[in-house]
Amino acid sequence: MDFNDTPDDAEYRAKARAWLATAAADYRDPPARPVSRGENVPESRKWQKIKHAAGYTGITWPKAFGGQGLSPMHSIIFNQEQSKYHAPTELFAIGLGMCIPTVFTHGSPALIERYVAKALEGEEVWCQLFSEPSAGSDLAGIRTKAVRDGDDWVIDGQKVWTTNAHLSDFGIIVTRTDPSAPKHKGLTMFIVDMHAPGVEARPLKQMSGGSDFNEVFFTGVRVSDSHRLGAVGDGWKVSLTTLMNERLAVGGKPGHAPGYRDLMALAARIETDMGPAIEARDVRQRIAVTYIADEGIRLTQMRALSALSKGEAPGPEQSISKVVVAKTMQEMAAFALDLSEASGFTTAGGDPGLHKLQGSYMASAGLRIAGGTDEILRNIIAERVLGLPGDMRPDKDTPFNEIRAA
Amino acid sequence: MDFNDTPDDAEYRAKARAWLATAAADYRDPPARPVSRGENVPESRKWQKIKHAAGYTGITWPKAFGGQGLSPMHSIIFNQEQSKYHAPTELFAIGLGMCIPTVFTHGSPALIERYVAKALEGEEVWCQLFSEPSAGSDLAGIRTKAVRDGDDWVIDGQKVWTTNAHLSDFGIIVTRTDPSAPKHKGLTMFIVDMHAPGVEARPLKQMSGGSDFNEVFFTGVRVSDSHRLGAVGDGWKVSLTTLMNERLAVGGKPGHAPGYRDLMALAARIETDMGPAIEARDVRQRIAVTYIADEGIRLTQMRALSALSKGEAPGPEQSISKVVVAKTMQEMAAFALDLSEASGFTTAGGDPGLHKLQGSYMASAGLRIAGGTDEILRNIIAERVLGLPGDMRPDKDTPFNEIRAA
Amino acid sequence: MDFDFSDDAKALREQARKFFDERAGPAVARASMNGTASFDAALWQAVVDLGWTAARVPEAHGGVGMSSEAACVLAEEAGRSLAPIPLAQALAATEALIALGTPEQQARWLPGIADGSVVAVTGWAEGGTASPAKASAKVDGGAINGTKSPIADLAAATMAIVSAAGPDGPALYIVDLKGEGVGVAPVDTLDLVRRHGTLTLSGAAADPLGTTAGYHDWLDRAAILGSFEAMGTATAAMDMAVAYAKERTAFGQKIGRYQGIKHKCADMYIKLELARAHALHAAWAMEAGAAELRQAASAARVASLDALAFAAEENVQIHGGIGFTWESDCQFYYRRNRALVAALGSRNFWADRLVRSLEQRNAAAA
Amino acid sequence: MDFDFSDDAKALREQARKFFDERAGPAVARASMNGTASFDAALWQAVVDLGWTAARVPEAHGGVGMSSEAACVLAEEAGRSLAPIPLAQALAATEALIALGTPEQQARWLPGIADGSVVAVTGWAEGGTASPAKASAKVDGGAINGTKSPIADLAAATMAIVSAAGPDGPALYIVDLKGEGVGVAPVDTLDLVRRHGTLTLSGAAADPLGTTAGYHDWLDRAAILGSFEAMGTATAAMDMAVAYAKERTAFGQKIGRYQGIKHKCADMYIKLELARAHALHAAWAMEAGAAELRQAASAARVASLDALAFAAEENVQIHGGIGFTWESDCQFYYRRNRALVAALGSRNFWADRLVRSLEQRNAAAA
Repeated sequence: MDFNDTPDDAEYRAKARAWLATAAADYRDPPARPVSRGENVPESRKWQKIKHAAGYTGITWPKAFGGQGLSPMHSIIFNQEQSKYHAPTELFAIGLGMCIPTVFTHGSPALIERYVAKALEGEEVWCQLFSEPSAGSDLAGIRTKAVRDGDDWVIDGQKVWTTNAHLSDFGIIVTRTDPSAPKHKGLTMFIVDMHAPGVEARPLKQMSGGSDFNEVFFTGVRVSDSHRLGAVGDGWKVSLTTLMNERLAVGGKPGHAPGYRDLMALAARIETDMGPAIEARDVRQRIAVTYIADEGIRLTQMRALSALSKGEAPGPEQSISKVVVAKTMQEMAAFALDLSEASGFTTAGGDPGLHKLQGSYMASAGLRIAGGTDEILRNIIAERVLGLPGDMRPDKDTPFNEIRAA
Repeated sequence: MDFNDTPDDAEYRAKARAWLATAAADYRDPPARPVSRGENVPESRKWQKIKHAAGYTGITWPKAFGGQGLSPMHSIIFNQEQSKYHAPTELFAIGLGMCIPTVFTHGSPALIERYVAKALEGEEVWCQLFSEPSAGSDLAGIRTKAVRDGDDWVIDGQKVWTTNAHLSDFGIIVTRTDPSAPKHKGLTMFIVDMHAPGVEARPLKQMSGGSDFNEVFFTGVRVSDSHRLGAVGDGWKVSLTTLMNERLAVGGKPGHAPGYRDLMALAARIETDMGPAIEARDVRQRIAVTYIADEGIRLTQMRALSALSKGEAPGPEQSISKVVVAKTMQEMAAFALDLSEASGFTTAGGDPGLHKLQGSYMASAGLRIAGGTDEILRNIIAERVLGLPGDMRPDKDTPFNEIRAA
Repeated sequence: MDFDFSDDAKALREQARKFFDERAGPAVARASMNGTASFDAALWQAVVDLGWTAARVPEAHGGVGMSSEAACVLAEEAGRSLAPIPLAQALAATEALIALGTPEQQARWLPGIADGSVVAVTGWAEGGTASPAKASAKVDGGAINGTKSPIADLAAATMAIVSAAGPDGPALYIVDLKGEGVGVAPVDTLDLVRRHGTLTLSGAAADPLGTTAGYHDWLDRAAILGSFEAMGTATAAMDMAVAYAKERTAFGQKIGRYQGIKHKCADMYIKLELARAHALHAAWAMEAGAAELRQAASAARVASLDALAFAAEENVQIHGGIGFTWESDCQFYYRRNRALVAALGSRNFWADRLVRSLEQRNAAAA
Repeated sequence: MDFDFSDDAKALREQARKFFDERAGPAVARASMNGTASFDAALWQAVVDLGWTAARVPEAHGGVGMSSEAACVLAEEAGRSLAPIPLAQALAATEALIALGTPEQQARWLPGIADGSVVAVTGWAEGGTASPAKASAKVDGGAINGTKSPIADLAAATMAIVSAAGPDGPALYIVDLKGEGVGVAPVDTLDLVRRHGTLTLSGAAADPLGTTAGYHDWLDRAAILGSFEAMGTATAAMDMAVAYAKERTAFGQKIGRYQGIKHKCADMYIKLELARAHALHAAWAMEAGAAELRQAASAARVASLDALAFAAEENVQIHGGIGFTWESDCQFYYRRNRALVAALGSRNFWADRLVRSLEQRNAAAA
């Protein structure tokens, strides 16, 4: 065992590090004040162009599509090095991570020609329009419909949980084109112009108070058939390309989320009726349990990197990541707030460590749902990793328009 | 609120108490040495006869069947008073609690005439032959078959988890009489003579080392059609009578099982590296959690008694009892054994409190299964109390002989 | 045996449930959250008019003179409905005055509580991490100095019963909030519906209400009322989750058909019924003045906090994405969970108190 | 980066798994339980012949000189197969001699361990409730007095490495069990397959093996081997549960289709993979002599005990009634769970040790 880079990886890392030292020099310090996503667009574009010129975009993409044709390990190494700076990278993450790979896997040559390079260069921002109010865990239950009209399709419906919809130029959207087919079979995917008439993005406020997502309403939005991705009725299969990429992206602990160190620091400051909190057995056990989850997931990711670094596929153990991270966050935060008595409840005042934990208590309730609920992820582990049978699916072969409404 | 008896109840209790003071005087002390179930048969018979003569048997049964025609509260009061002595009552519990009520509810006048009084007087011992190796949680999956042959039926198959089978004179048995009917519909119940040729009861050893149950094998056992309980094909409905009585019986904490007091006593004796175990926060929290479960179930039973005492039906909250008791026992025992380090593992030596907890760790694994698994009981609570829909049941209407074998 | 509320208390519970079903609930909580008022004054006036603040007040002081069971059922229904009114506070303050007040103190304050002219709150916390076993506020020559925070519903209150360091430990003191040396300011908390405040006392007049033993006795009584409130809130969260599980379809089935969801709902019910058994026991101990009061109150508090946390957290989970939106009512229960923990000291404080009372019982029996 | 076992270690793991699949497993464990021998001597001889007791022994002492990864994979496979042989004990003793032994001590004992003529065991417990941080056995002028119990596989052992009170705290001592002043007696435990014994030392010759710091270092190494063993046992319990869930039908479906069962299996896997990540990390720290050794070993131990307890308990539950019978193999995992807790100190001891090492790291960084 060896935690060091292979010689090849080390060389790539050294090169990237050297390049970033100059190119990302302006991003060495965090921004002086929080910057909204909207404000960040020009800066994000600028940084994407700089990286593109230097060959640090589309690292794993085929060269034919403007990529670098390198391995996932190279991409991870670059991201590790880039993350030491405060460069704005979020705006393009979904477009380049999920949407454009779907475009170049399933799109016509004309679509690839038109869209891929512009996205890679940071000219155009993309979003992913999949979830709907009645199609969450059961994504194939979507109702947004697209009806053929001459050379066009007309889209009506509503999408939800769409990141960056209000900042996007284009989106990939899954629609129902044949309501008389079984639910997985009547779907078709398109590229939609987010500036087209009839598209309206509204911010969606979360329980925690933030608005990281949008609802997007489609009313008579026309899309040319030339903007179809994959065959009519193949939308489910096409969307799996996108989701496979999402599952890789979602999972690790959110960068800003508190962990066992925060609990240790908090417990070290608290004096209970029975002495310092950090000395209490239940507190120490909670720290240990949290460490085991936090560090266990980090180490599990190292196992994946190790496989990638050897040119192998990561093992199925990656699938445990999000379900562990989300519930651990919620449990640790609840424990910390309990331990903090009154100060764990008031949000005014001066303990940033505690406010981070309060934020985590609110956010973790969402993290247990986003990108696959605890229950769906357990199903996936049991079925795909352990080979247990799937749930009963009475609606699998029923025409969608005969399935009783929710 | 008032924890005292109503005047009526108090009068009945006083009468029972006075009678027991004389009649049960021999049972004031526990037996000098442990008595096996088999050895106990004559003594059990004797005590049953004494009670019968005094009108303390069949307390809730209709007078027409030799009962006293009193309320469940009277029965509970008598049992509470009786339990202050060490009289042998176990042998007749299943027969009088479950089997005979099924006989007088569904049996012919001739069967009632033949069997009810003899059971009540302690002449004959009964057992209940329901579970099978492939019919546990899913009781309707039984395979023991009964085939009509002239005036008789011929029974072949295997039953399991039968209490007292080797001591019983008769049993009530559910059999499959029509394999071409859906699984709940092809069942029929009979009274079977446990001394008949072809009946063999073998003790079934449990993981914990004890043998509280039997396996019973039936090979060409003949039963007269006159010993049928209910109509042919009505065995499922008939068995519900018996099970309803079982659900009432199973549930509370086993009398001998350790509880929060045992954990407190143990923790008071243990000195950890960080001081007395009883002072540690995690130990105190575990005591509190165990108290809440133990006492919560006891108080929940008081709520039921209170309802009975007012002539009302107990509320649905009774359904939480077994699932709470069994898991609490396992968790507390595991915690106590961990706390005891090496001494929690060795079974030799002189700490009876610890041995009781070791026994509880082993037994609780069975208690989580017997009389309905944790999972089945949660289903029952969710479906019958909260009104959630039942699991998908693809086999419900399929002929039993077309259901794919397990 | 009659281990259940009296018919009077049950009738009051029915009346309260019916009233709050009509007049309170999540929509009213949301309106209160979105508004600027510190509570729903119209709703409060209606509650006063119904005589609920008078329920426990002895007839001699203008009240109805009901047993403490009345306070329990009102607390439960207020908790169920999320009613944005200072009822839970009024009940806790009333209990303190009845149990610990001199005839003069009772005569001064109880008639006002009964007729609504006095809005009473209670407060022990001092903003930090100390448990209810501690108080730093100091009383010297009848004048109190210190900061009590957060106090629920403080903004509208006219009197407060607060803890301060007495000669033998924390004890309760009555402060007339219209007097001198009293500062009241809002304080933000995780609960956006129930508004809290910080009470700054700079030499305000403090009228002692009982001893340290009395303070601890009041803590037990307040914990019992708090348990009923928490059970009410937990029941509402469970009902919301169960209703959604019956209505929402995924993969061709109502989600309530999946054991992953179904067993969660069963666990909510199990925790709630355990809490209910202890709360009923505690209600009996409070009314009967039984020796088990501390033990029963502590168990009820721990069990009800467990039931509420689980129901509030898993209600969001069962709702999925929609449950995490601002527009969903799930957040009210999730946030109120934190408020009810903070209201009287955390689970750990009460678990320890429970075990201590069991130890004392054992020692007394030995 | 290469966060995985070496090809050598992987090859050994494959070999061991294949061998134990053929020669060990629940049926062999059952035969051992039903027999009177203290372990399966033929199986043990085969293991010695395969060179596994020699794997870690340096070539100079007649061994193969493999890295500590070899000991990890052997411990895991022994745990998976329930093999009734003193392999885990031999591995722990070998690790102590390699890490702490003088050249003389190594030369005296390692060749015999390698060729099977020495059967070595380790033991710290003294039958009570103390953790591995304590030892009451006393050494005076090279003679040891005290009782060590339970010691796994003691009956067949020819040497024991035991803890006793040294000048700075507990330290390890080598005792030749064929010498004077040594009493060996069987002791019953919850594990009916792995036999344990009580070692009574009355002035037996005790050869000191390292210091108190060395003892704690060995505890970490033994805990790492124990974590691999526990993971192996937990994996076997999980595999058994998953196989049954795929095969057993109730209510017309394989029970593995019900989320109540399915999610339990997923949770077994989740706990096991968390344990595996920490165990791999600890294996690296052991081989690399990294500063993270204590932290990694403690985390691996706590995580693997959690994974084993859950898998062993819920394996019975998933099997239902049949799983609770004597004839079912479920009992082996349920009972072994208790043996592996007792082997090296409970979850709480190691959780505390983990946090202490994190605190020390923080203090060093500050």
